[in-house]
Order: sequence, then structure tokens, then C-alpha cells
Amino acid sequence: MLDVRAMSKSFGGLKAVSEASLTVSEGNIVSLIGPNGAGKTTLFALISGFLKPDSGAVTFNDAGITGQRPHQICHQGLVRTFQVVQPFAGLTVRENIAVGAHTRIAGRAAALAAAGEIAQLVGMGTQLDQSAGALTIAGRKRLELARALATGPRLLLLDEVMAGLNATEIADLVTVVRKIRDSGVTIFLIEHVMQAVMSLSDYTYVLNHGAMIAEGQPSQVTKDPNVIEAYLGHGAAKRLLEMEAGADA
Amino acid sequence: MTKRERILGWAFIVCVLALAPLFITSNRWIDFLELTLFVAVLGQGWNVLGGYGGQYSFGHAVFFGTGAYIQALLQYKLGWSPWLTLWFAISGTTAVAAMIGYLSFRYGLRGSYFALITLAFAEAFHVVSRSWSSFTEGGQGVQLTLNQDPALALATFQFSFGGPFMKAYGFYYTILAILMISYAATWWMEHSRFGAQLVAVRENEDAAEALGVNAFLVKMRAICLSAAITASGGVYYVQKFLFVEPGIAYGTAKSVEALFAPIIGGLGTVLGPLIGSFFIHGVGEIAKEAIHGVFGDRPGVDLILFGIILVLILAFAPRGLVGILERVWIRLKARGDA
Amino acid sequence: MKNKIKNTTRRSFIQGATAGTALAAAGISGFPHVVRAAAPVKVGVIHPVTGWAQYSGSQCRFGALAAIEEVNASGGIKSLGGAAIDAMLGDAQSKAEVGAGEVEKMADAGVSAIVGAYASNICLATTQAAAKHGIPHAVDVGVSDKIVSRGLTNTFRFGPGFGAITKAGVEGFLAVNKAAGNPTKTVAIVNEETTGFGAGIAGIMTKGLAPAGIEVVEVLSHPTPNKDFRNIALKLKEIDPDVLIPSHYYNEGVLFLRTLQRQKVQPKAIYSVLGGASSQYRFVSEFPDAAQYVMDCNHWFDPRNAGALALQKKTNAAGLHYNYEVFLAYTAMMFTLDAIERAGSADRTAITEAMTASTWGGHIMPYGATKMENGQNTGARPLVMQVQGSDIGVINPSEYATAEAIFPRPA
Amino acid sequence: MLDIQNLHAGYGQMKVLQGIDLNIQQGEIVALLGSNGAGKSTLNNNISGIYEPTAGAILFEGENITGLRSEQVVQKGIIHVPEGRRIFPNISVRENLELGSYLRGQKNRKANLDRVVGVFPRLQERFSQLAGTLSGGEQQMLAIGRGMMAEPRLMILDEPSLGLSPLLVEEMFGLIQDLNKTGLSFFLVEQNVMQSLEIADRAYVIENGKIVLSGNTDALLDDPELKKSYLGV
Amino acid sequence: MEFLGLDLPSYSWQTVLGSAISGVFLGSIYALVALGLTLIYGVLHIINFAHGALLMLAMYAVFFLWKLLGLDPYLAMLIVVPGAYIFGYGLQRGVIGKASHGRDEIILLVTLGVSIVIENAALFFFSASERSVLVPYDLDGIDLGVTYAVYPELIALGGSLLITFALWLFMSLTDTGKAIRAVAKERQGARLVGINVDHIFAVTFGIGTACVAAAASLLVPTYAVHPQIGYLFVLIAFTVVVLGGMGSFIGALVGGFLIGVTEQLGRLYLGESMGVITISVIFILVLLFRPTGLFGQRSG
Repeated sequence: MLDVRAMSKSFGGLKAVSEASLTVSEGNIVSLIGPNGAGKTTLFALISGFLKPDSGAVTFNDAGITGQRPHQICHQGLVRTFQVVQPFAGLTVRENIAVGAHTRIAGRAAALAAAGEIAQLVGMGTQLDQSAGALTIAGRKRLELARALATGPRLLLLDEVMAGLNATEIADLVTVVRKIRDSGVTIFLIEHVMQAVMSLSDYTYVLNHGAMIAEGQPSQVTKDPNVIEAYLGHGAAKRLLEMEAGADA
Repeated sequence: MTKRERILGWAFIVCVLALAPLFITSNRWIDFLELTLFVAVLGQGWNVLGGYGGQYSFGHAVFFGTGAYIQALLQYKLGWSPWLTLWFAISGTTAVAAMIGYLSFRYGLRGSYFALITLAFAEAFHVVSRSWSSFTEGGQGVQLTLNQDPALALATFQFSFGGPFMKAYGFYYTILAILMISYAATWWMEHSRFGAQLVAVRENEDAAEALGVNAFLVKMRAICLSAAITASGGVYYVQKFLFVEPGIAYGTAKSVEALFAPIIGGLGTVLGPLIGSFFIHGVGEIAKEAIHGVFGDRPGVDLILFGIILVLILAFAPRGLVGILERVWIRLKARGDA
Repeated sequence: MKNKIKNTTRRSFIQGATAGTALAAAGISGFPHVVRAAAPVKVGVIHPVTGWAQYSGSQCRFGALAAIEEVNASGGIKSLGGAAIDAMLGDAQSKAEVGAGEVEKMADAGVSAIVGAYASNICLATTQAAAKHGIPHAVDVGVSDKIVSRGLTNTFRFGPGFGAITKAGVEGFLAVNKAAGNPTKTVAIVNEETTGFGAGIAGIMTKGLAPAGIEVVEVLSHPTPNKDFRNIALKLKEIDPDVLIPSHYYNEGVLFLRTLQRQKVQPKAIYSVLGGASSQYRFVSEFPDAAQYVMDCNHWFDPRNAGALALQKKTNAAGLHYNYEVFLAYTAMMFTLDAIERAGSADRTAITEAMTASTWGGHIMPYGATKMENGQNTGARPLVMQVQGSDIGVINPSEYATAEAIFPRPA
Repeated sequence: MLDIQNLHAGYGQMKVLQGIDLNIQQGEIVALLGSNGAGKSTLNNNISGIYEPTAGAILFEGENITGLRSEQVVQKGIIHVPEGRRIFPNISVRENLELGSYLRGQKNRKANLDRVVGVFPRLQERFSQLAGTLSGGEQQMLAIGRGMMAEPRLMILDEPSLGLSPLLVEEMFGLIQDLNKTGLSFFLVEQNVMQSLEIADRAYVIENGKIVLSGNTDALLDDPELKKSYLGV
Repeated sequence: MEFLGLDLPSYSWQTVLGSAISGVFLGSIYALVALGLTLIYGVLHIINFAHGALLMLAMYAVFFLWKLLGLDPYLAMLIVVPGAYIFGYGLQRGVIGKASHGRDEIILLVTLGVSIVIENAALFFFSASERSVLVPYDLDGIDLGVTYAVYPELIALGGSLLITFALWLFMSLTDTGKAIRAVAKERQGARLVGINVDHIFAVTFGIGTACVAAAASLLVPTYAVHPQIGYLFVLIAFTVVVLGGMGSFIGALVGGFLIGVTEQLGRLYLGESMGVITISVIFILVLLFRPTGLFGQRSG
């Protein structure tokens, strides 16, 4: 469904993403992990049209979308959320979601009604008339998700929707994300919260220093020494192996 | 406020404005109301783009002036009926707005840069209107022929020499009609997809784009609607005073007047510019009367006050008078319920 | 503050005026006491006393109020049983629409006539608004000829319009030139084009000067305000005309003449037509060097008229400048009060009729008997003045002359 | 040296820190571990006076510094080298370093400058270059060097290894140890768990604004909880 | 003479050169006014609409010092410049900083409000009439052949170079200057080295205001003072700042000269009135196509 080929992007002298490729197939939950500063969000921005790649191509549903504007890409069914949540602070939750709903619904009343339904889906049914600026971090994350969902996407790019949430909130949101997938929306997510990644993903890509260093089933990926090094630092893999050896003994 | 309260509130305001002149025998106060409504129209023009769209224009006179000049020049040069020229004035100004909007938004000007470029356009139009004498009559301005035949008052869109009712109230109801149409248009916008997307762009352009909003197109529409409303103010001005010159049309006064009303009244609300206009003109009148007792005719008193009010509102009541009124209303209701 | 009137409140002025009348009445208490049964007559006085035209507007207001004060002090409107004139002051804030708004207020307050409103564009708006209510409106300055060419029956201009002034300017110049033995071959015109009052001057000048063999070699227009005259000075240096004919407002007049001085541009003469600075006492006192020998065809009082000189004294005493604004507004008000006296009524129509038929000759201007034609006083004419030393002397026409023209100017 | 008691803080209506207790002894390196959004930067910004906590207390050498402005905190000798370095990109490397002693250590500016370039000879090579043109590693050196110019007593290092290559990270941690030997205390916030635990004396693990784990680094290294929270296994 | 199909009047080279030189003089005035504006923009990202009003206020101060105390306008600088610094400092700290909530558009409106208050207060207290200072050396100067340069013009030109140089020295040599530049790009970093950012903001605004007061002293011998005088310069000063690059002193200087010369030549060939449109056109083109200006740094 989504195919990213040899994507590169530099800022100044710094290569933020270099030759990254990935595939997301329909109906899956695919995750993108990697340490801070690895270039994950940049890759999302490249896919969703917020940044223009230096080289590489994005294909979505067999159509090239490289270099298109974000709103055009959104209309084709690919929509992203932001790691740093970006609510329309002056609007209510319902109005926020309705902006997304307007992508497919012209009428104001219908869009507002649709917003209500989506809010129920992500568990914000009671907060509809609250000002978005007054939401907690968890509320904002849900709103971010709800708004994106309201556009009626085929593929949803979620950028760290779990970050900053507590265990119960994460568990709730994991359920919501599953529900969304089950309703037929493919999901591609950046996540730091490994529990979430492990329990949700069908497939995982690992990005470090802008390059893909591993991919595969989540359980396999976390055993990859490259990934462990990337996450826990130099020498970590060795130590972990020693620890495990010690534990086995 | 509930929807019902809002509708009732609007009905009340419309009735008061429509019937007010019938209870006011004084020309002075009708003139005061007329001027206030005129500024409320300019203010709504600004509000559509600045209040709802977050694009603060510092040169809105460019739309007022262009509307006024087209209205005046087509009558003056080609002898067209004002009822015909007004459509050209509004659509012509909209075209100018589309040009300015295209350049500004295509090249991604936001915030203070947008303010500066609108200012620059107003100045450029000012220079051209002043210097291109063969086309604009230059600094002398365009003076339309005054109709003194009461029978032709309606046909010439000039009410000063119409029948007693027309003479007294003709322009009042003209500006009121323009106000109603422009406010209805703004109301419609607020409750439409376009309005929702415009506000989304104001709040966060990137997030809006991510949700499928074509920010460029939305801003283009906003600047066009804004210009059309402002131009209709220009049409009224020309018909009322039969005169336009570069300073009136493109000077800073109109640009500033246009932004005072909505900011003080309440940005991004339909009612804001109207309340703001009434407030500043009311305060201005009172201030002038008060200062008169102490200093005589001294210039600038009302503007000093406007400036201070503007800064105070920006500092302490970013939602303007409408925000304050809403809070008071909610508190009153809470007390009533208790 | 130079302008005292500005500091007085409207109320205190009216009180002052009433007190003046009361005093006048007290002064003649030896005579049978005249009980003033007649209600005061309200006259509107609209000027831009704030905004860009504030200086001139305030000067105008002073002149108009001086006239009212004088009439009230000498017993009010006699045909109305000594009714006092009650001035209703309006501030046009230098904006046409505000001026029109002030007319509405005055219509409400029941004024019998309006005098004002200095700038042409404001006059266009106020006369039209006054026409709506049938209020006679005497225009004091407003030189645009459009003001009196719209067929408004309520509008009267006592002073000359732009066309008349330019024509008189040509005649005056030819006379001065001839007296000096026709030294002028070329002239250059420098005029403001923003408010359009200098527009059309080139055409009239070219036509008028051609028979005398004088060529208009260059017309240099500039906006108002204009902050730099260096280019114009440079062009003039290159063209090197015999005589310069500027026509603009005060501020530009000052800057222009100072720039000529700085750039050492020294034509045989500077002869302005409605030169904002040239024949203003303020300019002469602030920049005596730049003002020296400048000639100007402009509004001027009859220098032999005692009333004019009395007004000059009064103006100076008030710390104001005795410029055209003062005596034109004074005269326009006097003309209005004379019409009220003749009409013997505070009724607007009656006063309008009296204005139309006016033959008033008791004014301080060099106009002769009044004759209104479509609202324009056909006798109105400007004079030609020249700055000589610290004074401004009238040099043309000869019947009003107080000084001999110095032309060409000494190096 | 630093004693944080029941600290609550957040942004507007958003609560981030919900009762943090933490202390650092003179001469220690204390590490703070935690995932994105756990509240690490919020904690640092509240210590250094960028934000004001809503409740709780921060004591520095027994003195209550809660709610002091950042320049007052700097004056006390707490220097915060923030995440993302926050060097001044538009002025030269030298000027960056000089501004390090804007408030504190002004008198010994020259000597300190020599000391810093002694530690980071690379910076001297780039002295007149605009700081924004430096590479990521050099920028990190500059940020630490700038902090050293103020003669710090406690240095808060927020993600110093972010975006650095493994070799540079190694170098960085070695440096921290060297500086620590000169008596400087460190509060080290890192995602690079293993390496920071290797050099730190003690560590705290923060989750959702609360400290969930703390103790000596050796003990923590063997704690299975830690591995779980980082790799989810 | 024909240019791009337009039939332009032709002048002798002396006139054209003279006009260009006069553009340099005019440009030095523009640069003077723009210096403070660009400093304030560079750090505070404030497009200071009150700049013209502050210029006007300072010009009145110079005028009254001359009128009442007989103080030469250039000497008046010794009083006006420190006074303006204090006024500017207080204005930023007490009004603009407090009212603007740190949002660019709001700052714009606040400074607009401040300018309206100052301008109309001047109108209220000083009236609209023009007031001129006449210095004894008003007409003395140097004959450059194609044009005369009087001392007030030469002093203004020298002043603009000197003040630019002095500002540059201040910004590169003093800790405060470095702090100002540091704050311009990195506020949080500045806080963390102990810079009181609010104070630096106000200092910057103060210095910007002091610059405009110095400009006022240099302007007064040539230009009459009235409440609207600021408006005459400020729009052009914005153009200069945008052209030169927001925050760049050398840009302000070069931009000032460029605009001055362009305007004078524009007026020479297109007419005094239409000629000034060159300024608006440059303004619009730079904003659209090169918003960083000639010497501006890329933002972000």
C-alpha cells in the first residue's frame, strides 16, 4: 500500500534520512522505531508531503505521491499525526475533529455529527465541548488521533501517540489503535513505548542515524544486536548477552 | 451561549438597528449610527481575513479604496449607473485581492511579513492613484455629479435630495443593508466548511494541511471575501459623499479604522466588529465631549484613547469585548440559575 | 500655544461672546435699556481644527469667530432686534466625511447658516450635506472650482477660485515684467499635484504668457507632503529659467525655497501663484532670507482698509499669523451675517435669497461690491505681493499697491 | 548538594511532574533515565529556573532555590547544558564561550577559556567560526565548554550523546568522567542507558512524571525491569 | 531617452550625478532611521510600528531644547540619546513586552497602538504645525560641482557611518552586545548562561530608540518637525530594513543608500510623485522573492 524507496534528506550538512526504504502492506500495523534523533519524524514528514526529499520516491496505492502537498496526500487517504501535538487550541474538541471530517463531508452539521462519532471511537465522547487547549497530554494525543481518523484515511501515520502517557492510558490507546486497524485502516506508527510496539506491530523497521538498520517481526528485531546497540548504547549488546548467559546459568 | 440565545440576540440587534432611526429624530445621531455601521462593515471585512484567518493586514485601505475608485470612475468616465458599477467595484476589488493574495500566500508570507506587504500594496496604490492623473484624476480626486432631482434619487443611488424619508434615512438603510449582507455572509462562513478550515489554518497551518485543508486556497477565498465586504464599504462611501481622492481611498486612516473595530470588539466573531465599532465611536464621542469642557477642540483625544484601549484589550482581553460580554453573561446566568 | 481660541472651550467662548454683548449693553446703559427679546441666531463654523489641516483650520476658525465677536459687540443683528450670533463650532478633523457629519449635527441644532470649511475636499462634502437641509453655506477658502460648479443653490464662495487666481497671476506677472523692461524669456512651474490645487496651472500659464513671448520651459509636479526638493532644484539648475512659478502648500513652500537657497539656484524672480509659504508672515519671520523678494499672487486683504488692519492687529495680538485663512474666513462670516441682517430672519431660505442677491460692499477685501453668479462672487480677486524686508507689500494691481516691485531681484 | 522534594510541575493545565524526590551528593554523577515524554527535560527546566514548579521544593546546598529565575540559578553555580545544546548559532565559537561567563566566572574568563580549549582543542581550531556551522559533536563540546566557563558546581547534562556517532559518544562519556574527577558534580539525563550507567554512581528512572526506580548503578544494571521498560521484552 | 520601451526625459550627466549624490544624502537619513529598527527586529522580532512615532518624539525633544535652551541640535544628542534609551527601555519592559504575549502579530498591533497614542499625544500637545530649527551653518557647505552639500547633510552622512560603526563595535566587543546577538537566535540558551532575557530585550529596544534619537538630532536641521513626520520615514525605513536584511547593520546602511539613490533617480525620471513608487515596488519584490534581504541571515 505504501512504498518508500531510497529516501534521502539533508539539513545543511546533516543527513537526517539517508537511503531509507520501507513497505507497509494493507491491513497491517507497521512500526518504525529508533533512538531519539534517528530521523523517524523527518521520514514521516517526507512521506506525508511536509518536506520535499532530496532523492527517493513514495508510492501510495500504486500512485506516486512524491513532492505532493500534504493536503493532496491527505485526500488520497494518507494522513499523519504530529509527535508534538498540534491541536487547534481555540476550538472545541468537536470542532477540531470536524476539521478532519470536512475532508470528506462538506456539510457543517454532518461533519460535526461525524466528529461526535469519531470522538466516541477514541474515547473522547464526554469531552466534545471542551476547549482543545484545556486538554491533558493524553487528551491531546487522542484528539490528534481522532482528527486524523476523521479524514477517513486508508493509511494512518501515527507519530508517538503513546509518548507521555501512563500505563493505563497506553493500554486504552493500544485497544483504540487495534480497533482502528480492525475497521480497515492500515497503520504505520513511530513509537518509543516498546510495550506498545511489541504488542501492536505486525512488522517493524528500525532507523538509526537516518538509515534503516533492521526490519522484521518485533520480537526478532529487539534481539538484533544492532538494534540493542542503537538503543542502549555501545557495548550494551555484549553486556545483555552476558547477563542472559548469567541468568541461564 | 446556546444557539437559541444567539438567534434571539441577533434578532434583537437587527430589530434595534432597523427601527432605531424611526425613533431618532436627530440627524446628528443618525449620522453617528451611519458612520458607526460603516466602520463596522470595514471591520467585518478585516475580521474575515484577520480575525478568522489570522492574516493581519495593515493595508486594508487597498480594498476600500479600490472599491471606491472603481465605483466612482465608472460613473465619472463612462457614465454608468451606480447600480451597475457597484458590481464591478466589488468584483474588481476581489480580483485585486486575488492578485495580492496570490502573491503573498504563494510566496508563503505570514505574520508580520503579510502585514508589511499589505501596507506596501496600499502605499503603491496610493502613489498610482495620486500620480496617474489621466486615469484617476490624480490628487484632485473624482467628483461625481450631484443629483438634485428627487425623482431620480433612487435611480442615481443618491438620497440627499430624495423624499423626506429617503433624504433622512436613505443612506442609513443602505449601510445597514450592506452590514446585514456582509454579516450574514460572515455568519454563513463561520458555519461552513470553508470557515472551519479557515480557522484551522489560523490556529495551525501545518496541522490543517495534514488534515487535508488546502491552506493556500482557503486563505485566497478569505482574502477575496474580505475584500468584497470592504469594497462594498467603498461603494457606500462614494455614493454618500460623491467624492474620492487618494488620501481618503488609500491613506492609513481606513486601514487602521478597519482593524480597530474587530480587535476591540472580538476577533473571529461575527458580532465583534459591530460591538467594537459602537464601543470606539461611543467612547470617542464621550471623550471628545469631556475633553471639550477642559481643553476645547484639541486634536487626537479620541485616537489617543483608541490606541490605549487597543493595547489594553490586547494585553488583558485577547477575545475582545465579545469575550468579556460572554463571561459576564455566563456569570449572570449562573447567578440566575442559582 | 499660539492659538488662544483653540484653548478656549466652545462653551466659554460663547459665554465670553455673550458677556461681550452684555458688556456692550452695559456700556450704553445711559440709553434706554434695550431688552433683547430676539433669540440668538445660530451659525455653524466648520473647520479642520485637528488633523493635517489643523494649522490652517484653526486660523480660519479664529477669523470666523472674530467676525461674530465684532458683530455681537456692536449690537448683534439689528433687523432681528439685536439678536446675538451664537457660533456652533464643528471640527472636520481634516476628513471629508467627518465634515459632513458635523453638518448633520448643525442641521439638528437648527443653524441658520454655515461657514467653512477650508480645504476643497471638505468643502465639497459640507456644502453638499448642507444643501440636503437647505442650509446656506459660505465657503471661506476652498479654491477648487468644482465647489461652485455643481449647481448647488445654497453654496456661496466669497473669495476667488483657482481659475480666477491663476488668471490674475498671469496678468500680474506680465505687468511686473513689463515695468522692469520685459527681462523674462523663460519660466518654469513647480506645482503640487496631490490635492490637485496646482493642477491646470500649466495650461493657463502657457496660454497667458505666450503672447508676451515668454515660454513655459518646464512643469515640475510633486506630491504633498514632499520631503525632498533636491531633484527639482537640480533640474531647475540645468534648465536655468528666468523665473520660477511655484504653487504648493506651506510646508513644501518652505522646504522648496530653502532647498533653492542651499543649492544656490538663483533665478531672476520667484513668482508664486497660491504659494503656500510665500506671502505668509510666519514664513517671513522664520526664514527671512529664503523669503526675501519672493512674489506671490494670492488672497490678500485691501491694505488701505482700516478694518483689515484692525483685524491684523487683533490676529497678531492673539499670537496668530495674519494669513489668508484669517481674513477669508472673517470675510465669509461677515458676508453671512450681512445676509442675515438683510434677510431680517433666521430662516434658511430667506438667508439664502439674501446671499444670492447680495451687493455687500463693506468688506475688507479688494473685491468691490458683491455680485454672486452661481454662488461665486464675481468681483473676487487676488493681489500680488512681494516680501520686502520683514514686511509683505502689495505690488499689483496698482490701485492696491503699497510697494514697488523689486524685479529682477538683486543678487 | 541538590535535594529535590516532592516536585510537581507542568505547562499550563498540563501536569508533567507528579511528585519527584531526588538528590545528588557533592562529586557524584547521577543519571536520570526515562523514555520520551516521561518528564526528564521538564525536571531539568524546573531546576534551572526556565519554568517555575507548581509545588515542592528544590534545595541547593541547603538553600531553597525553588522558583528562582534562571540567572539566579546560574549565579549559584548550577549550569544546565540542555537537550539540543542551545548554543548561539549566529555568533562565533569564541563569543559563545565568552558568554558562558556572562554572569559567573567573569573574572577568570581568560584562564577558563584556556582551560576549556585545553579540554577541547577542536574548539580552538574553530574559534572564529560561527557556532551554527559546527558539526553535531563539536556543538556538543561547545555547549559543555560554554557551561564550564561559568565555573559550575553542578552541571546538568541533558542528552549529551544525542545524534552523536558511537565513537563520539564514547569520547563524551570519557570527558564527563575526567571532569568529574576534578570535583564537578553531574546530573546526567540520557537515553544511552548502558553507557551512562557505566559512568554514573547512582541513577533514577522516571516514568510519567514519577520516579519508579532508583539506586546504585550496579544494582540497576542487573534489574530486569530496566531492560523491559527500554526494549519492551 | 528610452528605457524598457518607456520614453524617459533625458538630463545632463551633471543633473543625474547630482541626483544620485542627493540620493546618497537622503539614503544616509534612511539608514539612520533604519538602524534602530533593524536592531529591534533582529533581536525582538518586533516590527516596531512605533519607530516613526519615536523618531518624531525625539525630533520634538531636539526642537524644544533648541527653542527653549538655545541648544545646538547636535549637542542636544547628549541629552536626547540617553533620554530615548530610558524611554525605550521602559516602553518595552512596561508596555510592549507585557501586552504582546510574545506573539508576533500581537506585537505588531501593540506597537501600532503605541504609535497612535504617541502621534496623537504629540498632536494634542504640540499641534500639527511644522516647527523648524534654523542652525547658523544651514547654508554653508561644500560645492561638489554637480550639487552643493551643506554641512547638515554632510554631518548626517558622516553620522550614519559613525553610528553604524559604533553599533557594530558595541555589538562585537561588549558582553551586552554579544548577549543581544545571542538572544536574537537562542533565548533558552541565553537564559541558561544567566542572561536576563527580558532585560536584554528592553536594552535592545532602548538602544534602538537611542539610535532613532541620534537620527532625530541629525535630521532636525534639514527637516521640519510635525506629528506626522515619522510616517514619512518609517515606511521607507521598513523597506530599507527588509532590503538590507532584518537585523543587519551593514544591510541597513547599504539598503539606505540603495533606496535613497533609487528613489532620487526614480523621481528624476518618473516624476516626483510617481517616482516614490520605486520604494513600494522594491519593498514588495524583496518581501516576495528575497525576504532575508541582501545581508540577512536565514532564519530557523
